[in-house]
Amino acid sequence: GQSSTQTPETTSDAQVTEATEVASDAATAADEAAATKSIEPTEITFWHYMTGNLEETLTALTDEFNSTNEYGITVTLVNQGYASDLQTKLQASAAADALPDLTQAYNNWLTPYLDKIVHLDDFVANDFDNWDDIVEAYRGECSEFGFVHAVPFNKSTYVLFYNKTLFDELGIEAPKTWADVEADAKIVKDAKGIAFIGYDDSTGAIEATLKQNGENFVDETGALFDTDGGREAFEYLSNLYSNGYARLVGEDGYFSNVISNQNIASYVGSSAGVSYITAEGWELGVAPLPGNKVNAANMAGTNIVMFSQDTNKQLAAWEYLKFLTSTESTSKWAVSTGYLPVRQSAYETAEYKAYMEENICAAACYEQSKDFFYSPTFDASNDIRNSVSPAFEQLVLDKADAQTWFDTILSTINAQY
Amino acid sequence: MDKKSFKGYLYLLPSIIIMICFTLYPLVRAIIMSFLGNYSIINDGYTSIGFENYQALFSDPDFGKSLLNTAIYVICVVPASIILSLLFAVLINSCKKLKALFQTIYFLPYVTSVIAIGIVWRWMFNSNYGLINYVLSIFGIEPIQWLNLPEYAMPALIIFAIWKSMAFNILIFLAGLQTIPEDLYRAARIDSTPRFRVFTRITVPSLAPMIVYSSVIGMIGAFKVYNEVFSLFQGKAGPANSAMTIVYYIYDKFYNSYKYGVAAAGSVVLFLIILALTQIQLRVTGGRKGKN
Amino acid sequence: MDIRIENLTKTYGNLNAVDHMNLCIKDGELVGLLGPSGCGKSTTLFMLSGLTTPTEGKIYFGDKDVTSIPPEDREIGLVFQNYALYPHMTVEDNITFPLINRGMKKAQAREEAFEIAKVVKIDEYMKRRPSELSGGQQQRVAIARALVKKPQVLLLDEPLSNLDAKLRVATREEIRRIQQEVKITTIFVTHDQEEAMSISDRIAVMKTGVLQQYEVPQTMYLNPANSFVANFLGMPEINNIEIDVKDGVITANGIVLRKGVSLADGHYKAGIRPESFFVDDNGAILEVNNIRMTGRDLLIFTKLGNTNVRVLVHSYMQVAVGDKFGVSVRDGHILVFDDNEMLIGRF
Amino acid sequence: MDIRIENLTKTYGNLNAVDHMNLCIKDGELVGLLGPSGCGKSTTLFMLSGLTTPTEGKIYFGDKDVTSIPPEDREIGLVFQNYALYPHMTVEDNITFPLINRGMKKAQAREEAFEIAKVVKIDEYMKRRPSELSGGQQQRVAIARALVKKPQVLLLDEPLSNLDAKLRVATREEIRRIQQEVKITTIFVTHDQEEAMSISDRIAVMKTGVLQQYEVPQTMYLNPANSFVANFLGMPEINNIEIDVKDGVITANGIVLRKGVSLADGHYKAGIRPESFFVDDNGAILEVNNIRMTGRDLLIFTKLGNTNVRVLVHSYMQVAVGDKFGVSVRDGHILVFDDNEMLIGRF
Amino acid sequence: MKNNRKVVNIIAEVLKYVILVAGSVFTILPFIWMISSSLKTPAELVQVPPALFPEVPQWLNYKSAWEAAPFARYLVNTIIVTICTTAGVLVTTVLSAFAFSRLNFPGKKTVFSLFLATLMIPGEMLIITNYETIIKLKWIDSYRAMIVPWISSAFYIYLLTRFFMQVPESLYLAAKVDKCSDFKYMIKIMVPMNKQAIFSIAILNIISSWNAFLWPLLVTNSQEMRVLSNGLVRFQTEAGSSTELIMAASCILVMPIIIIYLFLRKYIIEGVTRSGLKG
Ligand SMILES: Nc1ncnc2c1ncn2[C@@H]1O[C@H](COP(=O)(O)OP(=O)(O)OP(=O)(O)O)[C@@H](O)[C@H]1O
Ligand SMILES: Nc1ncnc2c1ncn2[C@@H]1O[C@H](COP(=O)(O)OP(=O)(O)OP(=O)(O)O)[C@@H](O)[C@H]1O
Ligand SMILES: [Mg+2]
Ligand SMILES: [Mg+2]
Repeated sequence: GQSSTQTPETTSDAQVTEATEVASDAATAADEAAATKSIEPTEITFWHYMTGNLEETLTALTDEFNSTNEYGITVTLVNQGYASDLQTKLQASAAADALPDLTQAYNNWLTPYLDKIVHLDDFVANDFDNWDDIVEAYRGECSEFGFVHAVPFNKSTYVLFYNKTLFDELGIEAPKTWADVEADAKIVKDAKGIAFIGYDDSTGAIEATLKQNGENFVDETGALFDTDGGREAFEYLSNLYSNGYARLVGEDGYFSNVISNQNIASYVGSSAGVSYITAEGWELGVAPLPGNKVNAANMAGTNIVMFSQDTNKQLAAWEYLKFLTSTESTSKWAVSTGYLPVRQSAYETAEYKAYMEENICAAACYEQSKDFFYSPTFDASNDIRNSVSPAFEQLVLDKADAQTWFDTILSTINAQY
Repeated sequence: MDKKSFKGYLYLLPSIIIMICFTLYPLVRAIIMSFLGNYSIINDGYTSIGFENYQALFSDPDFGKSLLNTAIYVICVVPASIILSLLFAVLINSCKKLKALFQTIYFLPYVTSVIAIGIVWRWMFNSNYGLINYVLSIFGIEPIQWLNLPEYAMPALIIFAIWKSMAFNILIFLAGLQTIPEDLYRAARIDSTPRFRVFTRITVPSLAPMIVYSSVIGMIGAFKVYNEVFSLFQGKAGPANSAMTIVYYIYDKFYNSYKYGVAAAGSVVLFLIILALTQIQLRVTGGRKGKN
Repeated sequence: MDIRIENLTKTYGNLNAVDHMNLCIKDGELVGLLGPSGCGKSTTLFMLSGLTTPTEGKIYFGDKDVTSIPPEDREIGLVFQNYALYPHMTVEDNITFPLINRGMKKAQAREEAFEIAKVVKIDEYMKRRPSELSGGQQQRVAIARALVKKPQVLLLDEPLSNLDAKLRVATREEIRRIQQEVKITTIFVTHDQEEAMSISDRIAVMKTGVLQQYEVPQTMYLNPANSFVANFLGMPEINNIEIDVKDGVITANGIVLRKGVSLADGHYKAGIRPESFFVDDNGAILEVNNIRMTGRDLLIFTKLGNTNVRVLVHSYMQVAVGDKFGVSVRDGHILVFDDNEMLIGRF
Repeated sequence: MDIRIENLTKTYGNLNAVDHMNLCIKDGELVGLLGPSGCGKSTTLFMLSGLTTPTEGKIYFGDKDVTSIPPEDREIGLVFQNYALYPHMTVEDNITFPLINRGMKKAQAREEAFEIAKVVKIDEYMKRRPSELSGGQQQRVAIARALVKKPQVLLLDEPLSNLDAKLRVATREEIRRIQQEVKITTIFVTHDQEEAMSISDRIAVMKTGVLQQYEVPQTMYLNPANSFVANFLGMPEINNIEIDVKDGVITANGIVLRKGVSLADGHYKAGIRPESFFVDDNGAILEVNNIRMTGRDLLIFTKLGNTNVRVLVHSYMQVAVGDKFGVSVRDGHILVFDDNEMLIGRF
Repeated sequence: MKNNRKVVNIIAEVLKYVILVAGSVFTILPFIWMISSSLKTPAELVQVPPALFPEVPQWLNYKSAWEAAPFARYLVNTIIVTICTTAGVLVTTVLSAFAFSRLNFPGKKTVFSLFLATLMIPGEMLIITNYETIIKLKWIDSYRAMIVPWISSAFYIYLLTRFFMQVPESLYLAAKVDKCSDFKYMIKIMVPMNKQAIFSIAILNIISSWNAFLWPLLVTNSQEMRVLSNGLVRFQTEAGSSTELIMAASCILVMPIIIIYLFLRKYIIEGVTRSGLKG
């Protein structure tokens, strides 16, 4: 909507002011923590949406914390269904002032209630073991609202899954550049008649493509890709689709199903989804995303946000967060779930190295970890995601040319501010 | 009768209390919300009062599209579902021996989990190996990309929705059929009434209250279609949003874009549309309501 | 169309609602079906119409066995005891319904419906729903609906029960007229014997599912097959008395009723209708215990010895309770029954 | 309980189903309500019961204005013309229902239900559902349900229409007995005049919503207020003839019927009941055109001049079509009406 | 000509069963699919073209599904919530439908329209406000929170009102004359005569409250209070799902309902009689 462009600033200004107040409270707590470090026994609730093996691992870690911490802190895990359910419940709880002490959250969930988040800057400054050890992109993402609002938790990235058997058969390698992609795609297309590549997340695909060409997608001021580099990126995408090198997932829902049935040679998807690929009769390969001018890969997954208003609870919750993000915990977490460690140092542990040895996916992720970028969150960012994807699909279906691609995406984005 | 005139409210009391607390109050709040600019449900803050949300709504082409899609959906699904359900209910009811079996079978979709239903229908609509295309191929029709192409998304959704709403209607109609006095059918047989005429002149008029109910409820439900879209297109609104419906739009605005005011305005518009149409519907059908 | 019923039986649980019934009805005849409430009259009609499947037995329309033919193919008209009108249709629609079912044009159907509605005097209510009619008006709609299609067989289940006397007579005359005009074989259930007597070609009397007698009305009245029929027909009811026959003299409680009859000596059951008595100063002298006016007659309650007896006399006779009067029984009006209650003679 | 009806009116659309009716019923009386089909009988009962709200007028039970009192507080028993039995309840439950509603213990209610069921002879069907009963049996259940609670006011809408003659008489006698025993003020709608005559204390005759006459039965029969009542009562119907009076001589089509009456000369309408004739060789000589047997009587169709006339004679009279016979009219049995059809004298 | 009719009748009869059977196949396909999927391996699930039945039934799926969450506890909660909600719904629905169909009171039409109007707003709009209400009432994490908001439904009230209006007026009148209070009439006449409709409402409500997902999730926080449907999400993540386990859990979820349905159906239908009323 055009009409709503004027006003949001006023609200966010107000939010920022309030947030600052909360921040000063938190600062006191953190100061105290540094000074005295006395925490009363307390109970902390942590809302999450982890299931199955993920939940088991989280529970194990939490049990460990509960039994080993010296303050008598008990963390209670509460599963809140799917991610979207957790999002809804957080939103409702924010409205009802019933937020939990800790929760998993994506940045884009938080915009309506930023002012309820505890600022962690002082905790990080005073009571954290080497914040710089946290993967850089994660740090950036956790402080993108102008303060440290979260610590990273279950992180993953987009990688290229490919049919190694097919690649070997055709004598091609996992593509490293756009040019490789185009070349390989032609070979596959000619030989097998199937598409070469697909993207589970189409908006993410545009963003990554732009980044790989050294351009940016959007920020709170509007689209940023009205440049030659930007046009090039769309040319690349347009070519992929109009030549039949790339395809939409369509009725299959996930590309994991498509590749499982060997109907596509490779696709770009979240590293967390590797377990849903059924490689029967062929071998799965995983590679970093191909780049162009630079390499760039989207990252995904949530962070942990704190809402406790009580100083003691904040301290207690921080103890837990420190525990979860410790090198040891994060590598343990990563090894048993397939998510990525949040600390650089975790990649160096023997445990994780051993894991990477046998897990090609983890290895590929590690290889591109320096190239991670995150999508900025601002008022219109959700709308942009939601409107670009259908536009993307329409463009593919229309076999649109590069110019149309560029114009359509640009106007779709601009309509959201 | 005067002294008892308020007794009716005593009977309604439990319902009224619940309704006020859990439907009317939030409803009123939603209506108010729709007039507040940049309303935030979190802290009840807003920046202006007026029709801003409505302007935003009507200038959004997506909303227009969702209105159109919903209208198409309602027009196709409601009558088709009622006619088919009526047919099946009557057929089931006329079976002597297998009645219970059929009754149970036709009810099963209603208890089956939505996820399962979505998956099965996606399979049925599959362009390569789906049952529907297979059947069409028997008649020499080329495979249709039901779920991949925008132009087939609405038809696929409509077919799915008709099927899905039938169990409920059949249940209601079967219950209704039990209340028709056997004598009417006896008289009709004596009058040598052909089967179809028995259906149109005896069964349908006798079921009129249930048919009106089903069409009103069906229409309300159809206007609020969301789950069907969600489960058929795996959480999306069809290829390139081609099956975007009003509630899908509202939901998206509310839970994903945090545009509470716009979502509320959408709900109010939806509410008014349904209200107007049900009133017309009740007027039209109510005219020929005969008492016993 | 002739109707032949053979061994017709309908069993509900262990009750024989109709019990091995045999009956032949000639083409175009009107048969009155009489019997106490619950004796199986409606059940018989329902089986004839095909709505109820017989437990046993056969039904022939003409030469054709229709036992397993569904009602819609039997070409019958049926007036239900409870009318069974279509509540959602107007009177007109109710009546035209069977016609339109046979493919008649709407306009013509409407005309015919109007004709028949005039016959049963409901033509002013054509646009009303049954619920807006009085009981008798509803019943007339039901009659109109059955008559309008001029069926081959007409089955009427107490079609006049809710009509007043005048309308009743007028309507039954009309039914009779149409029936004779179109030669519709008709079965007419009624609880009103006078009605049955006056329009039936023959009367069938049933008792707990069993056909008792099938006869021309007057014969049945004068010559009942058994004590049940004698008792059932006639109002006020027949007087049941015990008689002794000795040397050709019939006495009841010692009072001589008839002399010179040729009947074996013994003790018998007998029936004398109230109107079979006539005032006769030479007859037995009885005392008036009670009097009841029944329209044009006086019913005198009295005692024959110690048996209560009702005597019917014309209402212009001046009597008062306590008066004595002499009566005799008309010739041939003492009905004598055997131990099985079968008629053995009229004296 | 006395019942007083004042100006009672019910209007449906522009039809006055009941039209400014005034009526007083004494405590414990049984009133027969008669009238042609659709004249407003059921409507009257419905208003008395409180189920229909009058458009105008008042109803008093005793001294109390009950016009706006709901039916459940009126202490009435009502037999509906269409029975209105509860289809999902057994006969027993149907009958005990009103008792249990008044807080009676189940066991006792059952006992009382059984008593009353025996009276109307449905005690063997106590466990059946209404749909498993014959029409007459259903009707008897309805009667039992109304009687069992021994109401203050009993309203019966054609309660016996589906019963055979014997049961009808027996049942009406029972109703009469209970009514008199408990002193229930009763209104009894029937289309059977003989029934009305024989058990009513008084009879009310209605026509298109208007009360015509309210009288003791015999008086009404002999002394009808107007031509409508005269025509309505009596079966076979009264003969309507035109008479001329000249110098105290009544002639019909030139045939002298009576001499020496004190009535102004002129042309009048008159009524003579078929049974008011008696065979009299000195009377007018008429020719038998047709004969119909109606149970115990013979109805002779003949002509008085060119007016069709029915004459009722005892069935033992031997006549055949074409025979001639002489008749006179009994004294006081020529009913003469004025131009407004009101009775002006009996001669 | 009559013979023709007989032939037509036979053809109609055959056609009827053909249609019914075809419809049945079509109708239970998802159900069968659900069962068969629950017994498949992950590979069989995505196999092309899909097989209707698994080669070797994977009964272990059920075990895995059952063990993935404290389903026993969930089951108890689900039963409690379903029974209470359904009982509540039946009570309020019968009362309200009776008031709307048989009683006269000022404003009846308006109130009825208002009830109907509540159906016209998408429930998604109401959830957050209702959640706030529950928090304010301090009902969070209790059975009350899951039950009370759902014990009245305009949807069913409207339905039952329709059915109640079908009962001949003359029975109401007869009952009034029999000194039957309105309440008693409702219990003794209306309810038994509309058993079938009430049964339908019960079963519809049982299903919806049995399957309720989002609301119970919102208003509860502890495992002890969660319901069966909440357990179903345990097999799905953002990146994909274990369809076979979801299907197994779905089967576990719906089986009790089907049993209840069959049981209630038999019990209730047996009591239903057609009304043998005059006129
Ligand atoms: N609901 C109604 N709407 C319109 N007219 C009605 C309604 N109910 C009855 N009437 C009319 O009112 C008149 C009186 O009806 P009522 O039922 O009182 O007659 P009745 O004397 O009982 O007749 P019957 O002997 O045939 O039962 C009839 O002409 C009938 O058509
Ligand atoms: N569906 C049924 N189930 C059990 N018994 C029944 C059923 N229908 C009728 N009966 C019984 O069969 C007998 C005959 O019933 P039917 O209706 O033929 O009597 P009817 O002669 O028409 O009596 P009425 O003059 O009272 O209408 C009755 O005793 C009745 O109770
Ligand atoms: Mg009968
Ligand atoms: Mg009446």
